[in-house]
Amino acid sequence: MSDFPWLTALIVVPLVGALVTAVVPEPRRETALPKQVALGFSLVTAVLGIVIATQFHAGDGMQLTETHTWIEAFGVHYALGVDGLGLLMILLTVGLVPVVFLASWHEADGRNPAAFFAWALALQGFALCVFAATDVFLFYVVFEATLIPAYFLIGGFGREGRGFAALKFLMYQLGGGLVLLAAVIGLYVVSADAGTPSYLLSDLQQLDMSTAWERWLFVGFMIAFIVKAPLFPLHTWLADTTEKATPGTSVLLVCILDKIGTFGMLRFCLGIFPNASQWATPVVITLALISIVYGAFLAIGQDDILRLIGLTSLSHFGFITLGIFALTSQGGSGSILYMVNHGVGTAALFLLAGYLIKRKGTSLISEITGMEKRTPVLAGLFLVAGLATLGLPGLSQFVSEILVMIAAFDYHWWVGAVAVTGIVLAAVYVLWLYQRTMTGPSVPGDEGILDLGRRELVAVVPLLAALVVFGFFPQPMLDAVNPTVDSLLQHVGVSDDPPTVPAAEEGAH
Amino acid sequence: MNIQAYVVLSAILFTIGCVGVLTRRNAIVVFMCVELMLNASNLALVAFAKQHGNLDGQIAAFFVMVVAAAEVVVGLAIIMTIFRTRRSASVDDASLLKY
Amino acid sequence: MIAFWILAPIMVLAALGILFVRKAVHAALLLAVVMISLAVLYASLDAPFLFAVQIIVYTGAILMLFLFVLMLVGVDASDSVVETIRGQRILAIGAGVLLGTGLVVGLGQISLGTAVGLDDANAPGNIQALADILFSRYVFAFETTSALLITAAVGAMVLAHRERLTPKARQPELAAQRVKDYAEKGTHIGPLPPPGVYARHNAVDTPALLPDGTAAPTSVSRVLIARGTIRSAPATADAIDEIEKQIGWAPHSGGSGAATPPATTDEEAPAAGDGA
Amino acid sequence: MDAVFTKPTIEYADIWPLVLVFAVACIGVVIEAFVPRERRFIVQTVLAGAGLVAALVGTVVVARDLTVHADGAARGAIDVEGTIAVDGPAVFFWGLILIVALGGVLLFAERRLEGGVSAFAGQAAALPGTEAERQASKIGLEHTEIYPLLMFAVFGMMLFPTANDLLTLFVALEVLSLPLYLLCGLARRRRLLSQEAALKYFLLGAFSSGFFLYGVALTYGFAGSMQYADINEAVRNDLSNQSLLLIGIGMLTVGLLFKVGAAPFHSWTPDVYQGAPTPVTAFMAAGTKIAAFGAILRLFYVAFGSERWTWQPMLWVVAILTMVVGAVLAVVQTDMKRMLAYSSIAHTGFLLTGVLGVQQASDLSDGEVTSMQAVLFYLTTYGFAMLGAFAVVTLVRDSSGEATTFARWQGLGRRSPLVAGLFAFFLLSMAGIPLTAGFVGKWAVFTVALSAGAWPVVIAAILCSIIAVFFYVRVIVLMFFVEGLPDGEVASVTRPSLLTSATIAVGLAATVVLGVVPGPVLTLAGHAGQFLR
Repeated sequence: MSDFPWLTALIVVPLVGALVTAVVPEPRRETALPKQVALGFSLVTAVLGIVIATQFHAGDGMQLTETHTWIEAFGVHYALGVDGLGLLMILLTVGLVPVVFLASWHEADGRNPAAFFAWALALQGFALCVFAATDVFLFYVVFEATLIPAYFLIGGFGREGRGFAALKFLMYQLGGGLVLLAAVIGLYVVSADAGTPSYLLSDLQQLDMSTAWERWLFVGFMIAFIVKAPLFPLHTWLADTTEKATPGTSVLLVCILDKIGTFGMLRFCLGIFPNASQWATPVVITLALISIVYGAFLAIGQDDILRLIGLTSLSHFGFITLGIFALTSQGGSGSILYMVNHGVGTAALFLLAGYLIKRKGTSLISEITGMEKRTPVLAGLFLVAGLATLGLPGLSQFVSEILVMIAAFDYHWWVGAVAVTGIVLAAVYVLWLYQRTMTGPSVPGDEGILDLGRRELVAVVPLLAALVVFGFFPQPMLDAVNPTVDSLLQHVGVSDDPPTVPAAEEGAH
Repeated sequence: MNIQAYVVLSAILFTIGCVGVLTRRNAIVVFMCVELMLNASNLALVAFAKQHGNLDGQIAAFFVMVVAAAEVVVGLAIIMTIFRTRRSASVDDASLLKY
Repeated sequence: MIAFWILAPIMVLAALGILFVRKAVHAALLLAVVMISLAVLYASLDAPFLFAVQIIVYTGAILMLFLFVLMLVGVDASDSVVETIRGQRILAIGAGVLLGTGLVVGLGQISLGTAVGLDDANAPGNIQALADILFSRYVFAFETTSALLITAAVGAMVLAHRERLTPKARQPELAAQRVKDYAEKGTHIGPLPPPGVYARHNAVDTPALLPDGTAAPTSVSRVLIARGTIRSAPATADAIDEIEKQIGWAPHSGGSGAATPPATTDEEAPAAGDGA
Repeated sequence: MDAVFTKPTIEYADIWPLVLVFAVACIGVVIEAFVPRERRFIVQTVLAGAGLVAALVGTVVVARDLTVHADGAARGAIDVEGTIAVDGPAVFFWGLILIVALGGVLLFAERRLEGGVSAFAGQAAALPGTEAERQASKIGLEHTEIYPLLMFAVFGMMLFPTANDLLTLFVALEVLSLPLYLLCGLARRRRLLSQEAALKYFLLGAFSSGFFLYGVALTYGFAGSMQYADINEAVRNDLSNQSLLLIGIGMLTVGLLFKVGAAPFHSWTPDVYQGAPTPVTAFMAAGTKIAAFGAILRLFYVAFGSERWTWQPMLWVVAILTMVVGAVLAVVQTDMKRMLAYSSIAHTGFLLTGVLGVQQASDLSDGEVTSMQAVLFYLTTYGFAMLGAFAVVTLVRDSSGEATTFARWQGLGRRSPLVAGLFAFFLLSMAGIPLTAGFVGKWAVFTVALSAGAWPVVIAAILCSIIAVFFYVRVIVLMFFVEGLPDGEVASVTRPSLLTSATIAVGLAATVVLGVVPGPVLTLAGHAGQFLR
């Protein structure tokens, strides 16, 4: 069993699913058939993900590895493998896609639904490959390849003005991607200078490069990941995209695709350029702090629900990056956990907001009020998801937020202090949003609005359940993640002893 | 025998041809200026042949004449087609393709 | 070297002339001057074969082709001095001067040393030596030029040769057609009226007058109308005073009737042009 | 002294594909004279196609038989008294040009799109808009001379990267150019535009060959020989008269850069690409560039290899300028063919980036990509993508023929998802999105440039790629996300015959395969090795 290429299967199944969904013959295009096919494939993928999780042994480093030479001239391999970080991301991906499918069942009706589901499956396939890739070139290829399905999802489905939003999204992403390309090429040159060129992560980690090279390449990688994640100042595509795209697409983008950015920081920036990572810590942490506060303020000022949720993510990604570049084990584990929890929590928020918008026909907060009365279930779930987002104890986000905060205070007290304001602001935007939309007198004209249907409930309940479960039992995730973080930090050269290390770092001065 | 003088003369002729191509508007005159450039090159080739004492340059000049003959036929055929269509041989009148 | 110092200024002046003359045909003639001078220079550079080829092929064939085309296009064809791209001419001259200075300075400072001379290479005779190289080392390039010549021939055929798609109408068919036209459309069956009789120096450009005093447009050649060189009979009448003065007659007093012509061929000309 | 004429040795075993193409072209001319008109089309197409296939097979055979030289870096032989070098890269170029030419023949022979006639003028000598022209098209006249002309151009293209002395190079340049000048002027629709394109191409082409020739003269003056090997020798040893050499190199470069359409010698490209019949554009865009880059590589690597430090900075500037001009001007285009033309200019810049990445073999580590390999691979991907993209352009038509303005492409994705999808795919490949051939090509040329220390060029290239992505994506937006105008005002897709479909299919397959598994072709390009000196 262990020789079976599980990871390849995991990647291939959704891609095949995308093809099958796309070629459903014309007369049955508009029926539910393509959707059912797509959902079936996404469930199979989820099962595969669970199988992989059962085979995973925490602490054994890279597992289920597959390595084949792909392009010999470039030293490129088709190399896959999972560690704790990769596993969590994979599980997040396989879990969210069926949920999105269910929630978006009628989202694309009348606009070629088969295409929506096919592109989403393709996106999933590429994203899974990104999380499993252990070859930088392979990573780069699928990293860029995800943009095409994402572009068509944004541009093809959603609200007026989506074409421009899609273009903006793509230009930002490709711009970042091309900077990354330069860095990847530079990596090849360095690797070739040192002997035989190779792109395997394991080879690159051994690479001995000059400080100047390392820093330049680090900057190249980091810019791409900052665009992806997004962090201030390269975040401006985010709000436009989430506003114009369908909520389902936004979930795929913000909860899965953007994680590639922070995933990449952990895996590649820290993994290949340890010294440069330490060198850049002050700048990156500053950017993260700005993102946290700025994102929160922007969110408070929004009048569009989807824009608001999109901008909260800016703040959250600031937290994640802060955790990563604090370079402590709490920070690392916390941020990985944060990635998962943010994925689940924000997905729930997006989908619930989508339901709300569908019912009201508008996404403007100022035009929605008093929904509690008409749709109590929707309002209740929205509150839970919102509370998770602001980090209420007992819900999953709390655990990760605490870990990141510890790391931040360890790094320097003022970093922690600034980060705390982010949490306070989060409470403001979440609760104020709830207050404005849900409470208050119900408006005439809302009489016909029904509460959540069965399909809609089935889609979001697992997410909320996960929020609660992970809030109380984060241990399994921590177990999976800790060894990965430890080995990474060891590689970076921060022999981890949380209370003392940060003080010894140069960033503290 | 000062070969350099010949080379400088060829450079002057070449430059004049070049300026002619850029400034004249009549397609036929422009083409004549191109021929002037080719002739200037020929002069340089023949002069250098004498300098180096081998006949490669002269052969090259001969080839240039053959090539020029073929080119003139094609070029004038194209110019004639344009002229018959538009009754004008000015380069500027042919301006449907201006950006 | 004497030939060089005599010919070089002539060549440069002739070449410069190409830049400045307005008429294309003058440019062609100036180019001929340059080419023939070149031929002489070739002779002075120990290239007798090229001397002949330059005169026969370049001056004789290529330049004549230019002249043929100029004849077809119209010898009067001259350049407009209107600039379509503002400053292009200045820019071009500037670039040219820059290029020229660069070339002359660059090539002026090289030191070539004493020329080896072609006495050895030309020992078996210039033509024999050239043939030797041409048919040994450059034989493939030589064969390849045949591709050029074939291309040129095919290209000229494609662009210039028009095949007759319908059989050529002969005298009987033409006659039958005229009668048919007369029957169906009432087209005048006979020959066109001859031009007017107010002959002064070229009667064919003066239209005949119809009984009512108007000009008969069909009486002058279409070509002349198109060129706009026709003379209107009433206009000629206008000039009668002038003429009479010249030949010493008293001025004619009653010219006002002729001064208001019923119609002029100038007005008819466009209509005739359209009809054609 | 009586010189004894020695018969030249011509290695027909090596150059027979070249001779074959030439022979087929000549036979084509003879067919024009003797075969009845109604049968000419079929005879000419079959002859041209078969000739190209045979030459392709011959190229493979020749490639397998190349002698390996002692150091193993180069294979092949210098034939025909030193004027033709049949080595690894040369046969690679041959193969590539022949494949592109096959695609060209297929597109030339497409007769379904115009309702039973080809895309070329029925009678080129008939004036546009006259009775004669209408008559010619009514009885379905067509010029079958285009096939011999195409074959002559192919012959020139094959000879161009193979030429091993300046004289042969010059003749080859003219052989490949003259037929193309003619072909450009033969469009069936929009003939004024087409004739004008021919005139512009011709005048500027002749102008540039003037420069080229003066460069030949000066280089000859410097080295005293036309042979690359002798020039290299002279460049290495002779330190006097540097200015002669430099001016010579500069002039030669101008001529060659004109052929590849590099800035500032690019101004003909958009006009000619737009005005020429689209099948010709497709063939020319791919073929000329491949051949000219072959010649540039050989000239610079073999003849001027030792002068690397003087010409490399020049190419730096040209490469950057070309990329910027191509990318920036493409953004403001509103015509599909012009946009593709500017994109091809930008590609020229990327290719030049690869060219200037040349290094000594000793500077490279084991298995590192060489400049030659990168450029060869890029040319392969570029050729297929261009062929495919222009083939798709021929399909989108309205009542007046091909509809190339952007406005007419609006909403094409909804009406003909397959064709729009294909076009989008070719554009994505040109933009260099991963999993397409264009990406691997770009990767390769950037890598060699960076290895050679040309990081400013690489950074400029990356910035230009970002701009380039914008205009490609804009077309995709136009096709898929813009609501189409009413039916009468937009173009629709005409169903092509098997010929065009096959070309597009091959282009697509190559673009996909080279994007996903570029290994074999990269290895093949690497196997081609270095030029034989």
